[in-house]
Amino acid sequence: MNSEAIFEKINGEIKDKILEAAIAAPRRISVKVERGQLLSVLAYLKDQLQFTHLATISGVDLGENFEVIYHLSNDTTTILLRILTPRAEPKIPSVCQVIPGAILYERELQDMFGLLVENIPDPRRLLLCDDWPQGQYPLRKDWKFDRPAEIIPGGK
Amino acid sequence: MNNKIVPFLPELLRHLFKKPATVKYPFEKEALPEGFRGNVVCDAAKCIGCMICVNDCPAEAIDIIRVSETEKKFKMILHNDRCIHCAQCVDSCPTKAYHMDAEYETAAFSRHDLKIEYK
Amino acid sequence: MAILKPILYILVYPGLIFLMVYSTFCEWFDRKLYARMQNRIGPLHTGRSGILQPVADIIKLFAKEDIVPEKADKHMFSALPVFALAIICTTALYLPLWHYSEAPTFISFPGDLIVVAYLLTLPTLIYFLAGWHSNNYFSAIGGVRVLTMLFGYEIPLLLALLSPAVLADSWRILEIARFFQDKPLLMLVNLIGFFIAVIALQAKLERVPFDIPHAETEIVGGQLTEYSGKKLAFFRLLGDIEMVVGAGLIAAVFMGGFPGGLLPGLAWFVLKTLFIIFLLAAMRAATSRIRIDQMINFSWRWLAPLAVLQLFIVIIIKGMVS
Amino acid sequence: MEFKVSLGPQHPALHEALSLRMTLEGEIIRDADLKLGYSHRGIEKLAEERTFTQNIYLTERICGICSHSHTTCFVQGVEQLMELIPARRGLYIRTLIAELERVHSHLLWLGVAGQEAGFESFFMYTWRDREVVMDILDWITGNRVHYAMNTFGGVRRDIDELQKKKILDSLDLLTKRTEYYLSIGANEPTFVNRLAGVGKLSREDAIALCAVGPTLRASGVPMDVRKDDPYAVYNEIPFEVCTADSCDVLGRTVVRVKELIQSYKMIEFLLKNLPDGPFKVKAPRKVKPNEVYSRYEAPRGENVHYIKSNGSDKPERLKVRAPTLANYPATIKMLKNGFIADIPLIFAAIDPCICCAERLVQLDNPGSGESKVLSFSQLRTMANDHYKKVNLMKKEAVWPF
Repeated sequence: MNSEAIFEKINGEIKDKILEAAIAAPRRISVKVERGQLLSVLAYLKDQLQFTHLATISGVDLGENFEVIYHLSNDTTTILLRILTPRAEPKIPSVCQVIPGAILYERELQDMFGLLVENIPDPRRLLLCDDWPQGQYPLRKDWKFDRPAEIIPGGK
Repeated sequence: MNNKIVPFLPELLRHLFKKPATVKYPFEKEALPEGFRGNVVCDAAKCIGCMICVNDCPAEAIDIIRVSETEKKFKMILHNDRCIHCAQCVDSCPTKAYHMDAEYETAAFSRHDLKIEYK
Repeated sequence: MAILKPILYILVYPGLIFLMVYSTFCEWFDRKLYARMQNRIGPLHTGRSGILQPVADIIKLFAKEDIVPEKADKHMFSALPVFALAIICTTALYLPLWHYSEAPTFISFPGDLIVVAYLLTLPTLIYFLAGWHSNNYFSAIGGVRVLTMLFGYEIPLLLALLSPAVLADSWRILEIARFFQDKPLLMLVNLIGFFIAVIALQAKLERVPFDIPHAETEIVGGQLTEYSGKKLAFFRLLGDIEMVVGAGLIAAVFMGGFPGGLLPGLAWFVLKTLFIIFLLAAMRAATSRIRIDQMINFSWRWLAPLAVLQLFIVIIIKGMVS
Repeated sequence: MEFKVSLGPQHPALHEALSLRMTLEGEIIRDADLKLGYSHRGIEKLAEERTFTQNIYLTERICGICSHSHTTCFVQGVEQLMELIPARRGLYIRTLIAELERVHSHLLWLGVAGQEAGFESFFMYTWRDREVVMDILDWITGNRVHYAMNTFGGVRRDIDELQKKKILDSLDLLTKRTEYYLSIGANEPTFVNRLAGVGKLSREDAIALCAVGPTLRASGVPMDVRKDDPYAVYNEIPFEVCTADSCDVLGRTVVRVKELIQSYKMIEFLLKNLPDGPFKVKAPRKVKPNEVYSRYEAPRGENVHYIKSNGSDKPERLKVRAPTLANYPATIKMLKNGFIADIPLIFAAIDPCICCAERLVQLDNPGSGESKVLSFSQLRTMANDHYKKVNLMKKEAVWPF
């Protein structure tokens, strides 16, 4: 099944669950869904269209909202399944019950963007060190790190 | 499974009487390939101070400081201690002022010794 | 003068100094062979083609900081390396390399084969104790593996050493050696036993494929993880001397001893032990480390039955010969 | 009796820092847990402050072994954003380097597998022959590890006839040696016994845990980005996706050796069909606001870059997912109920590249964001102070035996 057929199928069968769908580039379909519909759309894609491989979850800081993109692929097409979550209430549902391999990516999102992943099986920190201060999320756009001037030891 | 007994042994015994593959490095040196990316060398006479290399350098290893506003005088500092030897400056320079030499033993006792100033 | 002679025996010729010089030479030989089989150079700089490298390594270790872990049993931790070295040097005195007929070893008595086999087991026990008293997870795992392996290779080794003894009808290394020297053809009977003994010796020395107790990619340094400085140097020396003693024992029992006068006897000793070390080095180069369960399986499924088979062959041959 | 052992962050089996916490029962692992972040360098954040040109070299430094993978993945994504069609000769050379890199990475892996299993001779021989590929790469790119060949619109250096001939000559030797190593790997009983049946990962688990690369293909799933989502010139090259059904470390070894042989064929094809013409085209400096999702089959598995541009010469967001991170959940699954002796092999079988998987700046003082330079004596006092504290804690600890 090529990407056009998949696109037709998505537009036909789960039209009511998605906000919009488009073919962004060859073999790439972009699908926007509501936060609440994420799990059902994901389950549909996995069971009906064999999108079993979750490559990664990308977070993007859009200012007012965070965009979370689930990169799913099967043997012909990649779907960029995206949801928006407001900055004031950064919550996303955990997809581990549908795709168990998502756990590390969700933990990374929690570390880097401060998104609260609901029902995550393992909420510990993944990448940041244990004494990293609370409330500092490095990949948010308002987190700035001013590099201090480099001091080379043994200066003349 | 068609397991043989110690199938690796013939190869090992054959190499017992062969010349080792090791190169005794500080005493013997292998020939460098043509186009090896060693240290960056600048021909200061050709530099026009366009700052393209400063903007393109991924390691921030090139500084060009304008010495006086009226005359076209620059001071260029090449931080060889930060250089990652990618040769992007060689590609970017519009007047071909840079080239790479074949030096690869670049250790120094202090990072300050690696700085080169051109005027 | 009568007292001086034994002291010279213990300290100089078949004793400490000779052993240390020869064992470091053997380590160099082993390392060089291993390297050349892998198309490398091996030790190169210290001395002529790196011959002094093992000595340099040991001197370096003696100069290093000697750390005793806080949680370790300090007395045992410090005493074990010395004990081990003393035991293995004592074992070396039983090897008949001094002179064959009149003064073959410093001390020789009927049944010394059993004593040597027993003394060779003790360093293994000390390895276990060293691992256990280090109070470290990796050391403890390594120590337990040492003991587990002991149950694997010890019995095939004993059975293998038993068969030439049965054939020669003696428990004295010296007499076994003399027997095979008189009838060199009978050495061929023990060929299976010889290979079993070499494999078991490899296991005893904890070298690839049997370096399971101190497999560095699994449990860091195994039983020796916490050892450093002088104590580690002692253990290294122990390993080298154990290799010489093991090789000497196998050479004496299976390969017809060391005949001739003083110097030729020594020359035979060197030749035969170097041949066995060559076999050990080739085995080390040609195999990969096996798992502890596979090792036990291997020694009970293959080594032990083969050793028993060897014993049967020897008994039959003995009946035919006499 | 259960006890917990921590492997790493420094451990001889791990070539990079990573902490593996295991619950052991004798020699058997009952539970395993990973702690990452020891070599996190913040490349994703750093990339947002760099221009696209600078980012080529930044992405190259995500990994030392598969440096070409990350640049290619990044460069082909940015080329799509720029709506730039790269030069065909440039694409061929890019693919050639990618395949040479796969050869060098897989030969390296063979050696590492040998070393982890204690088979040092195998390690020495494979690494000696790997030098052949390294020399070729050195010769055509100017460096052994960081090739710096990619640029927007093609590659930075051309290949001449002499180089072509030299590569073709070396291929014969490499093919012969690879077949020899396959026969050794399949026949040496101690080695086979260490690999076969170790680290089982069923097909269902491999799919559910989103494993990638040879780990997934050894579980019988023919997923290969080069076939599924062809980039560069892979749609023009004939090759097969190599799989194995044994689902263990031996299967992963076989997959890699088969891929080596496929790669030799591909390199030969690429060199014989190298088109004439320019090897690069000129690229614009600024990029229109858009986004792209770029996939690449690195030697270790699927490599993913998500790039979002905002109209300037810097990316708005660069998300990198290196193959090793995707293989971690599967590794944990494989480790459970295995032997301690199998840890290095199972771990090596995913060909871990730990710094690939982690990408954040290490701040010396994360709270205030200050970076300090400490003198040696200061460091020593700090260490002494620290150990005084640690000693106090240690007294309360209970010895588990």
